Amino acid sequence: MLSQYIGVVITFALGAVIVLGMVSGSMIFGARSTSRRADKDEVFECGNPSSGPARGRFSVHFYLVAILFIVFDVEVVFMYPWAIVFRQLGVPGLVEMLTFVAILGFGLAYVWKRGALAWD
Amino acid sequence: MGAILFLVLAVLTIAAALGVILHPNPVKSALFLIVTLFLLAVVFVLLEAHMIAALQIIVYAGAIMVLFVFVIMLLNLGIDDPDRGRRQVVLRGLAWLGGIVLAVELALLVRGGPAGNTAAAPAGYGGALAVAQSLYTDFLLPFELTSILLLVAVVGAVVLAQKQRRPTIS
Amino acid sequence: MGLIEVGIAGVKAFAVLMMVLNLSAILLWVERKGSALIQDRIGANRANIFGIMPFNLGFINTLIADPLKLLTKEDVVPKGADKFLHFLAPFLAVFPVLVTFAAVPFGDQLVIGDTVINLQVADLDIGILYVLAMSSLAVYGVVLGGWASNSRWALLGGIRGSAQMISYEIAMGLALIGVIMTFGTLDLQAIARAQGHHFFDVIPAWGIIYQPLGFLIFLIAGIAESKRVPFDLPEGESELISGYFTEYSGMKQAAFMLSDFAESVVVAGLATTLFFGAWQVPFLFRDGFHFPGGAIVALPHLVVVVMQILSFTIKVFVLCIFQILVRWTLPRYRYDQVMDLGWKYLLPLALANMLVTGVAIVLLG
Amino acid sequence: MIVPTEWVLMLSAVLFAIGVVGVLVRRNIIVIFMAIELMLNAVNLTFVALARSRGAVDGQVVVFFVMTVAAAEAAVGLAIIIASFRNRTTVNADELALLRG
Repeated sequence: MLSQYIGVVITFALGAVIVLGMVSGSMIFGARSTSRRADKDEVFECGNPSSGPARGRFSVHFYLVAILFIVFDVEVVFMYPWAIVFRQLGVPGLVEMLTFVAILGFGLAYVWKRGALAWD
Repeated sequence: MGAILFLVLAVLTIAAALGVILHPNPVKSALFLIVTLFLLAVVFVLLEAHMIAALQIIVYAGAIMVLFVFVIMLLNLGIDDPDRGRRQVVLRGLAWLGGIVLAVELALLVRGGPAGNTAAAPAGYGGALAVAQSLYTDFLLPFELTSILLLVAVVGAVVLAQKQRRPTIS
Repeated sequence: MGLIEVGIAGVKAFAVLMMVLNLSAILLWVERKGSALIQDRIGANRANIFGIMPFNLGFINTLIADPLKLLTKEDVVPKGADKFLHFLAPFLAVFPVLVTFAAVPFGDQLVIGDTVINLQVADLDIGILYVLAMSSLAVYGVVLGGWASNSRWALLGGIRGSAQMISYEIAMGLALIGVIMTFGTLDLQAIARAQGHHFFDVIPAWGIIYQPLGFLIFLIAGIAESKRVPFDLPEGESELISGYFTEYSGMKQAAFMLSDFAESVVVAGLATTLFFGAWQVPFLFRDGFHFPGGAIVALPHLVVVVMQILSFTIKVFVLCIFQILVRWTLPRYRYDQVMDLGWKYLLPLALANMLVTGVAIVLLG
Repeated sequence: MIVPTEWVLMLSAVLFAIGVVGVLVRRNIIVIFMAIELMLNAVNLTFVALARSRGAVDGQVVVFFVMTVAAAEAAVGLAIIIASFRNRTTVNADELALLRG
């Protein structure tokens, strides 16, 4: 089984070489500007003068999405092995997963009701 | 072959782990941790834990670390500027000394520990089916309890994080 | 493990990577021409070799001229940007997407003499999980690209993009549960082989017959994952310029563009494998065609293998074209609508799909 | 490919010690959190190594649960950091000694 990973290793190596070559392409072959304008390396944004440094804070909503993502990701991860052995488990297996999903569904319902999913 | 591969991986993993605790910039620390987790997944593959290796990347590197990176960016954490007072230096030295002692002690403890079977793993060991069968027969109760843990986590996290109704910037 | 095996694996890996890269490049051209067609314009028509060719050679435009142009652009790193992360982000955006194809089978087996070559770079027992694991890492390219640029616009695009990607990852994962339940394995090659028979000798037993809703959810989530219209909020040209890669130029910017297209190809590849019979051709078996009426057309092994590989490539290409059609047909969502669709519609729908599948399997055996 | 269990356990020990040192030396609470994750992973490695040496798969299943706990812990822990940051605007662990009189 381990021998199958040779293919993965080779793909990784080849992929890394290709992508590295690509990303550094313009640094090697690209034009170098001769003019030394002070605003050349200013951030572009939309072409207007920069609106200031970008280390501002963000809406907590994005963070809530990430939390929900973690919790439901773990839930999904538990389902993969379950789905494989589902045919062997039969009805008890279905009941087990129903319980699991119901408890977490309760969590989703709570979050929903509380408005954490609402973007205003 | 396997042993040499492992040694290389071990050195890389330790280097990345040191990067986590040494780099002053939290974003880079998080990146080093992602590298560490990825390398550990490779070690898991070497130990024939294929399923766990994939989950390590999905759950740890792909989910938990995303949350870390989000929070670092969300709170706009700059570079860690540690107080370099004299007392701090002494404490730091003590911490490092303690850490080294701990590592040596633990290493001595496991030396000559379980010899284990050095035979090749049986076919399908550590694959999806084997793990799934064990999880849904021997570990059924912990599995169900997990859902309650996750429920508490999601409710707690939302209550804690979403105190104010209005977002700061969006 | 001999040198020959390693060599064969190397050739397969190279072929697969080239397939993804070239398909992405061709798609870029198809998209430009397709948009021109839909908007009643002529579209990209200037690429010509020193003006001596009597006509412009279609996708030569993007395959040669565009990369050459981008290659010669100046590489600008804005002031205050984190130089290393600014370099790393495009790498992290493309690399994970590119390597996902290692687990996707593009044909059955090629037998030459005594050697059996599995037409798949790595026949992993956990194939689906490998694909999901790698594509889950692509989010770092987006979030770091936005953060490292030190530009407000890029940062907003990066955070938006990553939040959107992780939201739809859940729906995507859940949509696949039904498929895994149906076939009882995570091995992509095994799933491909399981789709080889026919219902009533007529309808090919492809995954979409078992999981139509699963396919729909997977496709929507996949389009959202690759951040394409109607889900292109992170890059929305009219409000964020280019989102997280606003501050990139030259090949680095091209890498971000490529990652979007490569993601489309991966979504199409996975959808083909799971829902459209992978490399299967209807009625084609190892020794040739067996038509429902009883007619048999025997074919040599090599022809069968080539037909399988072609079948896979064509299916992937058609699904990619479909994604482009969607792009030029639907208007962009609002951000709250994107999030609502992911969490309030697709997620419960995918859960329901899973439970219905479970009940159906229990009832039908 | 055979990897001596002993070596894996030693790697795990070193990683765990690095995690401990990280918790002690760093003052940024998020980095401290990451060091804790490092320790959890060191333990996971032990589970996997011993499962391999015993030839049983149950150690791997335990890792499954450790990951779940780590996910729950990260969600709640980072929520606490966000909540406290909202009031104190710092992530320095020394300044966050809320219960000091």
